[in-house]
Formats: sequence, C-alpha cells, structure tokens
Amino acid sequence: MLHTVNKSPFERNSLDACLGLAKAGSAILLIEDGVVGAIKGTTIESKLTETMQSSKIYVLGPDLAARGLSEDKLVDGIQVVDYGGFVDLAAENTAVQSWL
Amino acid sequence: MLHTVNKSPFERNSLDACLGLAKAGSAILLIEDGVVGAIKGTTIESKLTETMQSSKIYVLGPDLAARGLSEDKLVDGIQVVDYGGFVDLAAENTAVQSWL
Amino acid sequence: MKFGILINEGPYQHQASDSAYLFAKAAIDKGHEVFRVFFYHDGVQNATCLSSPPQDDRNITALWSELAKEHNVDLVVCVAAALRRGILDENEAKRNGKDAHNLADGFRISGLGQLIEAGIQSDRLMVFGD
Amino acid sequence: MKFGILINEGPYQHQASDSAYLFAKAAIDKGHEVFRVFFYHDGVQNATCLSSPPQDDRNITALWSELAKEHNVDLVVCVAAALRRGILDENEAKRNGKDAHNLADGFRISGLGQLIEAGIQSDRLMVFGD
Amino acid sequence: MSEGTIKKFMYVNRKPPYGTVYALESLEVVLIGAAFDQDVSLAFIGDGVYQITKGQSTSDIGMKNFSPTYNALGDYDITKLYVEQESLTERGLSVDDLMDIVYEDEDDDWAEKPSIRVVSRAELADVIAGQDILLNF
Amino acid sequence: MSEGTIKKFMYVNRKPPYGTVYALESLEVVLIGAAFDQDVSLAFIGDGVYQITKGQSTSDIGMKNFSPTYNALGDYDITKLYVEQESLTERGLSVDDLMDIVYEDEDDDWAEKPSIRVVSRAELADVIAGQDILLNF
Repeated sequence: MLHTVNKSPFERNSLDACLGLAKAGSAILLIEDGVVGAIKGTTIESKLTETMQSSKIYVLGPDLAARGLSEDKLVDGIQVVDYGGFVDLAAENTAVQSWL
Repeated sequence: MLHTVNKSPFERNSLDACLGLAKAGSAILLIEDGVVGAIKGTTIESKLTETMQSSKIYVLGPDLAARGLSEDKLVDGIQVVDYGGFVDLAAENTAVQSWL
Repeated sequence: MKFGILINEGPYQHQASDSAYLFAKAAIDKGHEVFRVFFYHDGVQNATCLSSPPQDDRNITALWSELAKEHNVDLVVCVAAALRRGILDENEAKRNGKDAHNLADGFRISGLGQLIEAGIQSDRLMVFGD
Repeated sequence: MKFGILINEGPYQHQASDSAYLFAKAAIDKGHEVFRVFFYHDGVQNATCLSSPPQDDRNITALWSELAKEHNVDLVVCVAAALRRGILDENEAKRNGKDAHNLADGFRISGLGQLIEAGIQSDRLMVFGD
Repeated sequence: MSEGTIKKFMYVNRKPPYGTVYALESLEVVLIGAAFDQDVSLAFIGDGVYQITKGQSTSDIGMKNFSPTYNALGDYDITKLYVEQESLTERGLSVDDLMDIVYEDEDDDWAEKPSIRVVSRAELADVIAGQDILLNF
Repeated sequence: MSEGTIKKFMYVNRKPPYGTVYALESLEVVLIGAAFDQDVSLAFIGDGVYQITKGQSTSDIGMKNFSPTYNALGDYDITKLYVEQESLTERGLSVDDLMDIVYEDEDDDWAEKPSIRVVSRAELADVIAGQDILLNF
C-alpha cells in the first residue's frame, strides 16, 4: 500500500499515525509540508531510519525544492521522486491511504 | 497575557508551542478542538498540572460539551468558562496570543 | 472596551467563524464594543451572499450581516484575498470583467490597512483561525 | 490505469488542489486516464468562475477547466457542500432564490454518489486535502 | 464498471467533530455510499474517536448535534466501526465513553449486536491493509 | 485613535510556506502594515522557520517563489526577525540554512546589519510578552 503524508512531523501527528498503522513492505511518500521531515539531523531521523528497515520512504522532489531543502541533506535511504514517480507509486501499489 | 489554543494536543503541537513560550502568570484558554486536552488520564495530564503551578488554565465549556466531555472529567484546577468568561479573560489580560 | 476581530477561515470548514461570532455577541452583551471584524485568507468566504445552507443548519453569513446591522459592526473583507478566491462586489466584478458578484449585505471590500488600523484602534485584537 | 481524484480543500489556502492538478497532469502524461475529479468540502471553492488571482499567480480554476476540456476529465462538485459554501450553477441559483451563479466552465454540480462511483470505477482513488 | 464488483471501502476518521466540518461531511458520504452495496467500514483513529463520544451537546455553540446519526448506520447495513484502543487510552477514554451503536443481525434472527469494534493498532493495521478504497477527509 | 500611538505589533509565523497560503498572505500584511509607523517585529517559530530558508525553488510546483520579498523588509524599516534557536535545532537546521536578510541602519551611517536575530525560547518568550498586538495566521 502507498501511504502519503502531507504535514510536517514537527507540527502534526500524521506521520506518527502513518508509521503506527502502515504494515512492513509499505511505500511511504512525503509530500507538501510533509517533506520537511526527510532531512538529516532532525528529532525524527531515527524513526525514519528504523522504518526503512521494513518499508520504503520517498519524498516529492518539487515540494522539497520549494522549501529550500536540498537533496544532499536527505536521510540516507530516502528516495526522491517527481510527480511522474508519484503516479508510478500509486499505480504499483494496490491502494493508497492519504494521512490527512 | 491570554493565550488561546484551539487544536488537539494529541494531533498538533500548538499547545506545546504555547506552553514553551508562555511566561509564568499567563492565562491559557483551551477552545474548539483544543478542549480535548483538558480531561484526566491523558498522556498530557502531567504537563497541564505542571503548568498550573505558575499559570492558569481555562477551558471553554460550550466546546467541551459539544465533544461529549463532561466537566467532572477535567484535570483538577482547570476552570470552565463560557463565552462571557472568554470575553472577560481577553479584557483582563493586556494582550492575546492565538496559537493557530 | 473596544474589540477588533480577525477571521482567517471560511465558514463551515472550520469553527473559527462560529467561535468569533459567539465571542463578538458575548462581548456586545457585556457592554463592550466590537468595532471591526476583518476577514482574511479563506475568511473572505464568510462574505458570500450565495451561501445556501440546509434549513436546519446555521447561516453564518446571515448571522454576521445581522450583527453588523444591529450593532454597527464594520465587516471588512480583504480585497486581495477576496479577488483570489472569487468574492466580488459590483465594482470589483466590473473591474475584473466578471458578470456576477456575490458580496453579502453589510460587508465591504477594502485593503489590509484596515486590519492594521483595527489593531491600532482597538484595545484587544482577537484572532480566530485554523 | 484509471484514476479518480478527491479534493477536500479550496484553492490557494492549501496546496491540495495544486498537488492534485500536478498529479493528474503527470498521470495523463504517462498515458493513464483521469476519469473524474470530485470536489468536496471546501474543495468546491475550486469551481468558482469569479476567482481573479493576480497576474503573476496561477489561476487554479482555469487550469482545471482546461485540463477537463483537453482530456475529457469529469469535474464534479458536491451539491450539498457547494450550496453550503455559495457555489451555484444557474439551476441551483434559481432553486435557492439567488440572483447570481458562479460555477466555472467544465465543472458540474452533482451528488455524493458520484464520489462513490469514482471509487468503484477507478483503479485508484487519490485523496488530496489538509 | 463491471456490475457485480464489490470493493472494500473504508472511511478513515481522524479529526474531532465540530472544530472542523470533516466529521459531519464524512458521515454524509457514508450514508449516501450505503446505497451502492459495497463492503463498507469506518475507522476512528486518533482524535477521530471523539466523533462517537456519548453525551455530545451543541446547544451552546450554535451547531447541529449530528452524533445521533451514527446510530442510524445499522439501518443502512453499515456495521463495522473500528476504534483503535491505543487512541482511546492516550486520550483518557474507554469504550464506556462512546455511544452504544448497534445493528440488528439479519443472519442471526435480528439479534442486536454492537457495531463498535475496539481493536489494537496492530489489528487495525491488518484491516487497513485489506482495503481497496480509503476515503480520508 | 490617538494620532501618536505606537503599538508593538508582532507577526507570529508557525507554518511552512507553500503547503498553505498563510506565509505569503502574512508577508502581504507586513508590507502594508509598514506604512503605519508602528513598532513591528516578526517571529519564526516551529515550522515557520522554513519560510526564510535559502534556495527555495518553486518552478516545479507552479507557485510563485515569494521568499526574495523577505529581503525587501529592511527597506520598509522592518528589521526585527526573531528566529527561535530550538526550532532550528529540532529541524536539523542552522542559521546558515536561512537567507541573509539585512537592513541598512540609518543611525549608524547606513551600515548593513543582519535582520535575523536567533534567540532562545526563553528570550523569545520575553519578547512575546512585551507585545501589544499579536497577529497569527
């Protein structure tokens, strides 16, 4: 299943809710304000690293760039996709859950 | 200063932001979805109890009732006000900060 | 005491406008003055006269219009935010080549300076939003 | 693959509609079909033809109208949410005694059943909101 | 659309009622959707649990109390309301704070049965993983 | 309105840019408000710090990059931009990730000075406590 998270993990609990309910083998895509969680050295980095042992984490590049966060700052293992990649993720997974 | 918090402390960080920046002697009023933080036995109860050693915490009764939370469940020390009481708090304090 | 009120969200989606209205009413009931309500961001949606809520629901726009009429409250809608979101009076409709307008009674469209002025002129500025 | 899209928020205030639009375009560019976009909650505000954003800003409503025209996308606005928020076509304006209507080209007002149907008929339903 | 397709629809509710309109408008979709003969369930996660608390009274906030409508869901054959136990616990709530939402089981001589199923986070994760369409507001 | 009244206005920014319109529309108020000769400051707290990061590029999301406008604030005599140190640290950021927003100090031979003042949470609490009008979007 593809899970999308569109809110900052520092302000809202939607990433936590997602991580608590996404099964191993999920794809998790950070979009919109959710992208701010993807960079190194934050209070949530270890949570992401742990999640990537069983699931994949992606971040939407255009939203990352808009917020001035460069790709070399990403937590190791997080993959950058563009809107085409977002579409592919939606197509490859059998269902999509948006953690609004 | 009167601080108002209108979001659930379980979903957003606005109460935390408020408690981190409100000085001792502040009045903190929980309104709208913020009222859900005011009841006993939650994960944030101790934080409220600690805050009340130096500041006052109020909750808007009409919003509490709307969410099915009765006043006998409130954390000890939190005072219930109606909209008239909200107006009084705004008038008594020299400025108002809404933690949106 | 003189209150100014800022509303950042549209009606129905968020409670902000309901809370602001009940606050304004309570303030007036206590003998205070509500000098101006400024509608910014999606708050401008409070000013549409086309809103047609179900019979058993409140009509927030109508409540504001009534309050303004009864208690002489200045209801100001930010022009930039309103244009972006399709809230127009007759003038703005003409200026933007639109053949309809939808600003409700008692509201007026003006600039952001009215918000700053509300801050300067009132004893307390109350902010309601998301 | 057949995509359905649900949008819960109005334009400008939240990125939801922008994200949905860019997703829809990317899907079409990849040869997928975007069968229907359903506008619910404040999402109905995407359908106002009165929106007049600044010259240097995007006009989200116009982008949706174009996409619908070029790629035969069904843009459906929830009637209950639209009435509450003052988005009316000519019919609904008449029925509700309003003398203006503001539904943009390419959008149509219909019921929530259209959302469920989108869920049934599409291979994936994408949700964009706050 | 193949006529006989039955999909698993889940409505995911994560917001308190009244502070925003999502809870009310979500319920409107659920009721309309009931006519489509799909496999429907609701999940109440995080602050979503406040949507179904007992004793809601909105007379002082000027809004309609729509919570009684949840009691009608059984009549529309919507009988699976999943509530996450951890969400209740974190919020100082128990199932006793929730409404007694029930349905009549036509396969069991119309016996009255609870619609609310309190499940653990792990159990709910399994239920979510099995859905075709997830509607989030 | 007494002509000479000068109030302390603070714009409190707590949301990232682009995900919502608040940052952009907040900046519009700040610019208009500059004409009123009040004592104006801005606070960037929590996710608000992302509003003033360097290197924002919005070409792929179809929105206008409004971050260069912060550089114009000095010309409007808006020279106090408080940034909470703890907010930066929690987010893996430092002041080097922020734009170099400066102003020319007319009282010091138009020397160029930084407008951004990184302060601790405790210091910011003091600044907030001294305000008359707090504008939150």
